[in-house]
Amino acid sequence: MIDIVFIVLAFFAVSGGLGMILFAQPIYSALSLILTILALAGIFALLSAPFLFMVQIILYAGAIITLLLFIIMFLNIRNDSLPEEPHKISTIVVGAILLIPFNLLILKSFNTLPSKPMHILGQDFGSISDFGMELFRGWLVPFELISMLLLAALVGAVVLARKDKIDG
Amino acid sequence: MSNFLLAWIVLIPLLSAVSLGLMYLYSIKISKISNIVFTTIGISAPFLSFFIGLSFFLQMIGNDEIFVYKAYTWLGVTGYDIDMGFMADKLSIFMVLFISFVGGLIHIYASGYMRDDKGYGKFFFYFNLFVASMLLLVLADSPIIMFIGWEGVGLCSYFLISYYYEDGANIEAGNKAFIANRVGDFGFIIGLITIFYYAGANGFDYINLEANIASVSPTILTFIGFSLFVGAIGKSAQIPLFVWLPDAMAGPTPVSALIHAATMVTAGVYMVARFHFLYDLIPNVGLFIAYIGAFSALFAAIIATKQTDIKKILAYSTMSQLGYMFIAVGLGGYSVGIFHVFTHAFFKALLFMGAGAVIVALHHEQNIFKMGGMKNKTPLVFFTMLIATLAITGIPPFAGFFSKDEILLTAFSSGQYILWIVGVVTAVLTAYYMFRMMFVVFFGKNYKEDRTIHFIPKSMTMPLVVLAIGSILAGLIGIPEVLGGHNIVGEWFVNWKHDSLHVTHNTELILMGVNILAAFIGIFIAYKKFYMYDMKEVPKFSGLVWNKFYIDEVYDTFIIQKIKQLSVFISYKIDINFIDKIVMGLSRSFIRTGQYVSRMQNANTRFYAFTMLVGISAISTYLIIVIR
Amino acid sequence: MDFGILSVIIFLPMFVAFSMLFLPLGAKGTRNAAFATAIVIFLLTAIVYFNFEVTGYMQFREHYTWIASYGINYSLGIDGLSLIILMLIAGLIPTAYLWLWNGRTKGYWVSMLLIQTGISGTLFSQDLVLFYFFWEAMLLPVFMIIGMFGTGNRVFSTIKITVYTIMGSLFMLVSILYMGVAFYNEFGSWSFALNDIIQITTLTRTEELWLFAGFMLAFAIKIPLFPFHTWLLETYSNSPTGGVFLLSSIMAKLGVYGIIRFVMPIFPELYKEFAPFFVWLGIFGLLYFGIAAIMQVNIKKMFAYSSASHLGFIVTGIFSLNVNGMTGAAFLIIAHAMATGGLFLLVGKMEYDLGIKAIPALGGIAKKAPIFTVFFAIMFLSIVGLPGTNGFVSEFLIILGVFGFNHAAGIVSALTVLVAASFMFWLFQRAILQETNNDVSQMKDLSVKEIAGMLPLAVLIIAMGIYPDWFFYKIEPTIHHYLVDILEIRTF
Amino acid sequence: MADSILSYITLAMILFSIGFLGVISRKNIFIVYMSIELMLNSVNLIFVSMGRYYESIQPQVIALMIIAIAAAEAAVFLSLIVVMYRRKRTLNSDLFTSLSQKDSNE
Repeated sequence: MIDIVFIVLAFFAVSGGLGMILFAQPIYSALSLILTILALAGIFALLSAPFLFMVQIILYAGAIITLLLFIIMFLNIRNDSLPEEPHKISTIVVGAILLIPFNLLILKSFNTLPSKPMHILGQDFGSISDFGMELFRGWLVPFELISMLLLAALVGAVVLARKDKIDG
Repeated sequence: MSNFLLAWIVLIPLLSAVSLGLMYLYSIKISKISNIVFTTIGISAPFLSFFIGLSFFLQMIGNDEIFVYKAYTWLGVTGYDIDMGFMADKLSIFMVLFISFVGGLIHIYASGYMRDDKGYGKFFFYFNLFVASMLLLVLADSPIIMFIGWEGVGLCSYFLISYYYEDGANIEAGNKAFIANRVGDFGFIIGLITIFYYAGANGFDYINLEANIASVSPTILTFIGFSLFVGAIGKSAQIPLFVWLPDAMAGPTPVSALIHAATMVTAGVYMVARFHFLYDLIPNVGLFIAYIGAFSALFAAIIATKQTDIKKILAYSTMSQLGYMFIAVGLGGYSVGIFHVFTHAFFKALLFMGAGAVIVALHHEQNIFKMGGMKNKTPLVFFTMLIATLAITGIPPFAGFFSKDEILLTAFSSGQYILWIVGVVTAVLTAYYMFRMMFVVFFGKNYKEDRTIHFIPKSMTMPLVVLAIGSILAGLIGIPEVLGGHNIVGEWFVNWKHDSLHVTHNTELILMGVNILAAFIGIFIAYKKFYMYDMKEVPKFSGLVWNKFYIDEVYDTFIIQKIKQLSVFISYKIDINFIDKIVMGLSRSFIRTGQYVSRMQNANTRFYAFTMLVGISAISTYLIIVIR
Repeated sequence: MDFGILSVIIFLPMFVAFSMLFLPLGAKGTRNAAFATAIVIFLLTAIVYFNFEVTGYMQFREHYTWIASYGINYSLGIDGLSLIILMLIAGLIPTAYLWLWNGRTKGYWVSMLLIQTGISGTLFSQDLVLFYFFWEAMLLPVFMIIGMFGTGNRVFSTIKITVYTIMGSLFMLVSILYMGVAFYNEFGSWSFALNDIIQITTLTRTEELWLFAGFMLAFAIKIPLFPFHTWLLETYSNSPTGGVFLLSSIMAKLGVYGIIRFVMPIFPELYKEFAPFFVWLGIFGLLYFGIAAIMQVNIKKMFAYSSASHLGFIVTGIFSLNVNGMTGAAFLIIAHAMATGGLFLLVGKMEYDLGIKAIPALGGIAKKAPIFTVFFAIMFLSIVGLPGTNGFVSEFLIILGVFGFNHAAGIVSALTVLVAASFMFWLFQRAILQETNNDVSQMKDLSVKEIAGMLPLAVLIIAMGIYPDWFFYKIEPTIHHYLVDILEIRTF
Repeated sequence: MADSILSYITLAMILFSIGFLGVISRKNIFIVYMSIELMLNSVNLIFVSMGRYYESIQPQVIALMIIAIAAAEAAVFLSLIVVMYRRKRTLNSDLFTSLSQKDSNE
């Protein structure tokens, strides 16, 4: 049962990814990406990470990609202003071939891990409270730093997006 | 005892030179110093040296004492020392005497000749420095110290030839002299070093060298003898390094008289005589020297017959006479050679000084075909020069006759008939060109009468008289026994190996007759051609002899220009276009690599990522293979 | 002398230089301070000289730990060879300062002071890393002085000399480090002291060859030997007077010094083995540079070639493996430094007054400036090697030494008497004596200061030619020490 | 299949490769951005699966951090895209070359 769920989710994730890099229109790519992200969220759930499952859906799909879609629409890009990409497919093929050794290497190294059952763990593992305890006990400083980073990004985004005076 | 005075023979002119030099600088920079001061100091120095030399000479009469004074260790590097030493034996004291005496006279003459010159003090500085160097050359007790003097005279010669340095040509003549001498020095210094290396085990003065020389192998000795003679060729203007001597006449006439006639050029002869212990062992080199001398004599005489510049005629005649001297010393007749050096100093200095007087009288005109009739205008000059000319021609009883006769006798008695014939032919030519000059200058009619004769001061004529007396009497110290005389020179140098003359008195007399005849033949031809010479135009000359056999041109084309081309080739072709190209090419290749690599930083992120991918792929492949 | 006199000699100029940077003194004040420093150093050097014992060994040693964990020490000392070069520095630099008296900026004087520190440090170092440190430190002020105060394409020249020299020294650095590691492997402790490094026995022949090459490359570039000389021309031609003076008269000699001080004791066998090669290379350089000098138009380039020619001769001397050649070389180091240094100062003055470096544009100087001419004549005669000047003594000894080494080489090296004469006299004719139509009216004769600076040089040149032995006796034991103890050669 | 860690890793690697291919093959700056997001996600997946494997919560925390950083990045990146699009009127990332060697020389 879980296998089937995994295969379906994996299929959606991969096809979403492929769609993302193959569509010419960014809007379609973005939608494909949402598909992938949602599929990944499901896989997170399979991996006993319910909190991340939610975060993935709410934050990633809900916020980040939505923002992306908003920007794409905001810029209102017409087809003729899209860049010409004549070598897209060939580059993908060449790149794919070049990536094979890398993938093999990673898989080979992971292959050395002893196999272990990966069934879904009980409620305790990955629950919000469990997660929160870990986050605020062991990772407090990085957490605060991330908040600073977010603040900086926010300010930076505002400054960047302000109307450019030189451009007039 | 009083040996330290030997050093003062050299030191007096040296100190005088230094003080003259400083005074001269003072006088041009700060305030003028009267010429009288320069004259007094300049002239007194050589005469003081002369008197010191004379005192040693007198002590030496009748015994074989050698005076040695070692002032200090000049160089003590290899466990034994080279001393700054002075040695007076019969040869050197003989040289000292006539150098300082003739030198002193020429100083007096120069005080008249140069009196209007702006660089009067400088001139006497060089002159005294020259005398000091020359005296050091002859008094040195080791070849290396001698070399200091040897180069010192060369340097003074350079400065004096280029004395009128405003004109580039004069300096070029000076350069030529110095470089030609340096070519000789190259040989000389090799000879020095070789002899030092092989025979200098106990010390490097002549006495030790003489003691050790026999242990050296003949090949090495030949090499040494030859190398040293190369130095003599340069200094004494023999074939093939003679080219500088005629050009050296660019200097003031007293310079030509002192340096390029009486003293410096004879240094080569002196050197060979000084190394007699060496040359005695290698007669082959001696013969070579004699042949070089003979052909130089002939060659110079031939060129002299066509010259028009009065000083150049005398220059070639000097070279010719030096050739005679080398015939003598080459054949082992050292005393004979030195005797000729001695007599030659008198009459040649006299000739130059007379020529200088004529030149001054005619407002610095040097072409003999623009002169004429000087017999009446400057009678004193005429008579003194006539004496000198007779002396050089070899008319008895003038000085040149005895010495030249002995040289030819030496050649004949050694069985070197070729040398003898060359010598006699040269004698004919000598008589011819000397009298050609005399006739044209003193009897000719080319000089335009409307020009006045420049005043010749007493200081110039008085030395002429003294030297004329010398030219008459100098020969008397070497009258051969066949004429009932007493060969003082021969006896003075009696301890030198010298083959006694294997000829009968009759042969000797016949040879004398031949010499006198040769002289008269030459005079007769000159008389026929040039007596009361009159010519409307200065003749234009051409031909091989007039152009001095194109030796200068040959040297210029085949040596000097080649070296210049090589220099350009090295500095521009090799250095700039080859070696530096490589160096700069190396650096440029870095730049180019940098530029090429920097082109990869093209701000194309995709390209960066792709490059990264290639790298990752390569590393992964490697790791897959390596990690089992 | 236990207050560290050598350290004072090294660091006093640097101290003064840095103080000058912070003190509000102008060019004049800096110059006065620099001159005072030079005089103080001269006096200190005199103290060193008179307390120097005539032996072949290191004296005035100073030793402090610098980087303890790697055995790098601040270790100083001098022997006869360093002594003469120290005398040179101490004697020549005040002269140079007197000649540079007017018209130089503060930066110029600071640079000159720093160069002096670098030179002295290089000279005294007994530790290879310390030596390397000073060797490179010496270059930085040169970089500044040429780059800021030079003429012509000065930035290019600066970069060329710096990169070229540093490239050479990097090979030396690698060699030094390699030997340090080798020492560690053999003895179990770190040391870069010269006395320790020479004890290394574990190096194979191939390794030694590479290390030898590394050292020789650094020194060959500095000297410069053929074919590493092309930086010389532009640098000499574009350097300001002070820079070219120090480069030619002192720094080039430090290359030779480096060979004697380091290469010879560390690689005695290779030194002997390659001696013929370097003798012939030196002779080749002598002729090659000498001939190249003849047709140079730029007077400084001519002297650059002339310098290179003489340095080739010096190298010939030090590789001749006998007392005569080496003593001659040591003597020529002094003689040439004095003569060429003097000449560069004179030429610098000419350039300063007239703004001309091209020989055809000169002429008639003798009339305008007789005292200048007298000094010029003395200097160039020493270069030519005329007897009675120190140039001759050294040439004679070197030829003698080389002749003892190899007769043919000795004979060829005797060509030196011709080489320098061939261009020097021609130069003297064209640039100084001969009257031309060129305007040289701006040429001034020497001032009292300049005479005061140059006179000791001229007098010494002649005195060393007339009484050379007096100058030899402090060097000779050192040379013996090198030959007998280090190269194990029987002297004569 | 879902029991093996290798399946998750394989999936992550496939997604990562797709992301990488997107970066190198596409000129559209949006898609490059999305590809990067995809790669981040695939890394997240690895983290989470390793966390599951070792039964540790920490990788999930890291994954959260990554998501937070991705959010920050999104904000900055997207505003940069807006600015650059305003300047150059294009989405072609190949034309954004103001950091190239060539330009700095000019």
